[in-house]
Amino acid sequence: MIDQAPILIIIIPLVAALLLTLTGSLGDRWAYGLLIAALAASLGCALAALAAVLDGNQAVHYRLADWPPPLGIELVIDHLSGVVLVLIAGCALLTAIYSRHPASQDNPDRLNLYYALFALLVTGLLGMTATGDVFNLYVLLEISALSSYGLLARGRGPAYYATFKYLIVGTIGACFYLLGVGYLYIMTGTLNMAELAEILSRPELQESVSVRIGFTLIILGVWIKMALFPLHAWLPNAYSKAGTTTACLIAPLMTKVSVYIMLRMMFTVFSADYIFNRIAWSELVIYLASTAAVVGMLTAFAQRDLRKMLGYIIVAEIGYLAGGAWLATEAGFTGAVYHLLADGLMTLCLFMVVGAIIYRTGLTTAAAMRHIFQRMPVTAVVFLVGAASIIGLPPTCGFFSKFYLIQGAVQAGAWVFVAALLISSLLAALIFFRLLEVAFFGRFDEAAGAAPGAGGHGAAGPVAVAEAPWSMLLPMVLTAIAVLGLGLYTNEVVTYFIRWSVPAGF
Amino acid sequence: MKQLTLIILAACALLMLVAALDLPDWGDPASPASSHLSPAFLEQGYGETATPNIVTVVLADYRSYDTMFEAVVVFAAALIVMVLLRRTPRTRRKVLPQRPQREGRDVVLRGAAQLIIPVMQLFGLYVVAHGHYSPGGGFQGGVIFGASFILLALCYNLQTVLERLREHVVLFCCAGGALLYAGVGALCLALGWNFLGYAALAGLLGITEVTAHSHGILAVEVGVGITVFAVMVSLYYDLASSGDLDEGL
Amino acid sequence: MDEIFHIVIAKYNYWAALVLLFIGLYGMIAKNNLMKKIIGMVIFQTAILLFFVSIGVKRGATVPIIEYTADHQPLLEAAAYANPLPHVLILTAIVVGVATLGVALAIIQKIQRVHGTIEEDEILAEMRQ
Amino acid sequence: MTWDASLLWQFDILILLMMVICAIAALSLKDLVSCAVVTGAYSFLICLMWTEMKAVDVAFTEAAVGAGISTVVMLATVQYVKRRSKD
Repeated sequence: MIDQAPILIIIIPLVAALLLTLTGSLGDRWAYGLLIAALAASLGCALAALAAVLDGNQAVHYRLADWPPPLGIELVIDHLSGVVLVLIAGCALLTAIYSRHPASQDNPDRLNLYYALFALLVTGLLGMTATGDVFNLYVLLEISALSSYGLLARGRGPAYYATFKYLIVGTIGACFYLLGVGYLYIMTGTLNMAELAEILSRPELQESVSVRIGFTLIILGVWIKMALFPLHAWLPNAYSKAGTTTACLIAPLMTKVSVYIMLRMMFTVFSADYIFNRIAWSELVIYLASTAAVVGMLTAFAQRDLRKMLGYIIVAEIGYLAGGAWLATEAGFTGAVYHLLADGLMTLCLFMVVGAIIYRTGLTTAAAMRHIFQRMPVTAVVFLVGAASIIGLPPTCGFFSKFYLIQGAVQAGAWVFVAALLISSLLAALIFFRLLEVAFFGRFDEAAGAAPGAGGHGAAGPVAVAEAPWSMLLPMVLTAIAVLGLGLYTNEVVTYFIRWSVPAGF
Repeated sequence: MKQLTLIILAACALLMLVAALDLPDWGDPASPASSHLSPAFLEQGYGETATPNIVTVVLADYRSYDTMFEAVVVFAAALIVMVLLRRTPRTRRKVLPQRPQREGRDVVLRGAAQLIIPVMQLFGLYVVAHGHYSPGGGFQGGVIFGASFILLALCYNLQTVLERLREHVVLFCCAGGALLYAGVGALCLALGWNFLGYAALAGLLGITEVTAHSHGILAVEVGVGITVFAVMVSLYYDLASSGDLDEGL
Repeated sequence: MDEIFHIVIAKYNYWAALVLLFIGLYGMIAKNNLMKKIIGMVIFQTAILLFFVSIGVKRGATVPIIEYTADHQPLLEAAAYANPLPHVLILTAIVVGVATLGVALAIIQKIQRVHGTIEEDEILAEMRQ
Repeated sequence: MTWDASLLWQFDILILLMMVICAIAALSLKDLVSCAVVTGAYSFLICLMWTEMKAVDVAFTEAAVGAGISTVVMLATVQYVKRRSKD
């Protein structure tokens, strides 16, 4: 059974989505239980697959329909995709546990259909990560994109226009990717990633204009999907209006998986040599990434809406990831992959905290932070951990990823990127200290004026404890522990997982 | 702004048009796309699955994993449209707008529909079942079968169709078809083969592996057909009535 | 002259696909009406599909359904049939396209319900208020 | 280099030109119902093109989906919005 684990990771959430649609009459409790059971099983299979990878220290291949690749489709789980699979399944499971109260608050009816979309999104993300076939990746990309449109449009307020924008931009991105795949297929005649890599390394294709166009289209498509700096405008608007659970699921995972696809395309399908010596865009991308890091944080600084703030922080983090991947040094690549994991966890952490605050106070602005330490002490501590990680303070994983990224940038001589990293860390510190100020003293412009939130707490006087329900606290605390744990075991993570996935040619 | 977009896009277009000169000639049998993988499909496909339509073979056997997600994509679309538009009693418009009643106005249309719809449905089923030997398959057949219901709704009204095909039945078919597909795959997995490895069915049905592939293709095509038929009807229900299921186009 | 003629014959299909692609992209980006954007999206997607199917064409080949020779043996010659793989990919992509179209139209209906218009500038003006 | 007469390039170019015209018309007409119908015509032309390219399965699907269902759902949506577009 263990050798069937790769496919079970993907199929279990899929079947759960279909069953959730069919069993609407069994009630919300059943839907919640089924979703959690399916995601836990999927996480178990992901861990089993990762263990199998670690066991043999080589990639696990799974032939679908028993056809040998490249005729059939295969799943490839190596160190990189194994870790990302565990990250996705883990984050999804935590969000599913978290969703007990907020999801039923946001979806008064037909909760089972909401959960079905939830499971479909997770299926798409897991499938994209595990697949070894470029066209299959497109199909799964569209599944996750479609279900994310559905989930985002279920938000509160006028989310429909933002979702429509996201749909248009997302379709352009996916279609660029598809066209790029077409260019690669026309030049090579195959769709399997491993075989593509082999054929593309032939000298005549290294010089080919069409291959270069194919690469450009694929990377552009992925950049649109991952909201790299000039193409980022859709992200904060779409995320800020989403329902709480939707934001917790989509914000940490969608962009990270897109970054993973970028890494896959760059280093598995193409090679480090092709990208850094023939394409030679590194300079440009580093500048874009640096701008993203600074502009993202600056714009986040200007926001009052908590989730919009987090949305722009994601834009900045994407800058770190893209920059790290294009530094062309081993430390940069390590930093990018490590930051992918770290950022997934810390974004999840912060979105969960904000979701819990919104759940309790009903406010989405910075004013909701007022008296957070008195009212929701556990949530506040989790918030501190997440914030420390985004700023990059030592015991958390955010510090180590920045450490690797800066090390890589120094090795590559990309001083712009070093400066951008430092400046954006400083800005992040300012953002979060300002929120802490609101929490303790309640200034941050007029925010305090609107502060007396739900629950009848005035701005003055004793504040009662109104902690989030345990189903929200448990995943929050677990995420915070994961953020700290990933930081404490940095060395092990890098030695056992990331070092193995560093591509040849650095 | 529009001018700027136009200029940028035109420049990109020009660049790519010129770059297209580098592509292999159109229709060249020696191009990599035609000489690398496709001969294997064309030469082995028939022998391994006993199915002459190679497109069906590749769709439902070699790349059956893709096709499963194709069914899931349409299922997701129907689900999303339903989640977005469908108004529950709580959110329904209080007063339904008056729509022109079409009673007794289109005798010719209804007469023609009565003649065409049974033929269409039969043809849809034929296309699903005959996908092994002729163009067609689950997807096309499903669309035609679903279109017959849409035609009924266009010529009569939405209520007529809803009486024959209730909304929860449609939703059940949407998920059921995809579940049938995944179920065939899981059955193969349970029998000790890989997911969707139809050869597993040979032992179960007492047939050769080649025939098992052919039967497996039929089973998943039926699954796709059910899903697609239901999704098309569901999309029409929700989009044409804007989620009220009172009256369509 | 003959040279140019041959180049045109060998590439016109790709060119047409790329021209349609950019027409669709222009519609998606520059049009103000959301319905028009969706129509642009349809054109954009089908142009890519046209490009893909163009890859599968082979001179002198027929539809990829195995034919039988006079003595009822299947004719298993790759050169006789068009490349089936792009057809399969496109079948899947058409389905993805119609799924996206359905979702986009549903969102448009929702926008119409909430904002009362589907003109982009009017929606933005309303949201700014 | 030779080209095969069976590819019927004159016919192809005619269809492709009509497709480009349909695409431009679908984007520039003011009446959204006409736009939807012209998009249907565009789908039908591309379906013709695919038949010509020996992709019968694809053409079959496009005829059923692009020219059939897509047009119907687009028309279904147009009835709920203002029929005249500003551009």
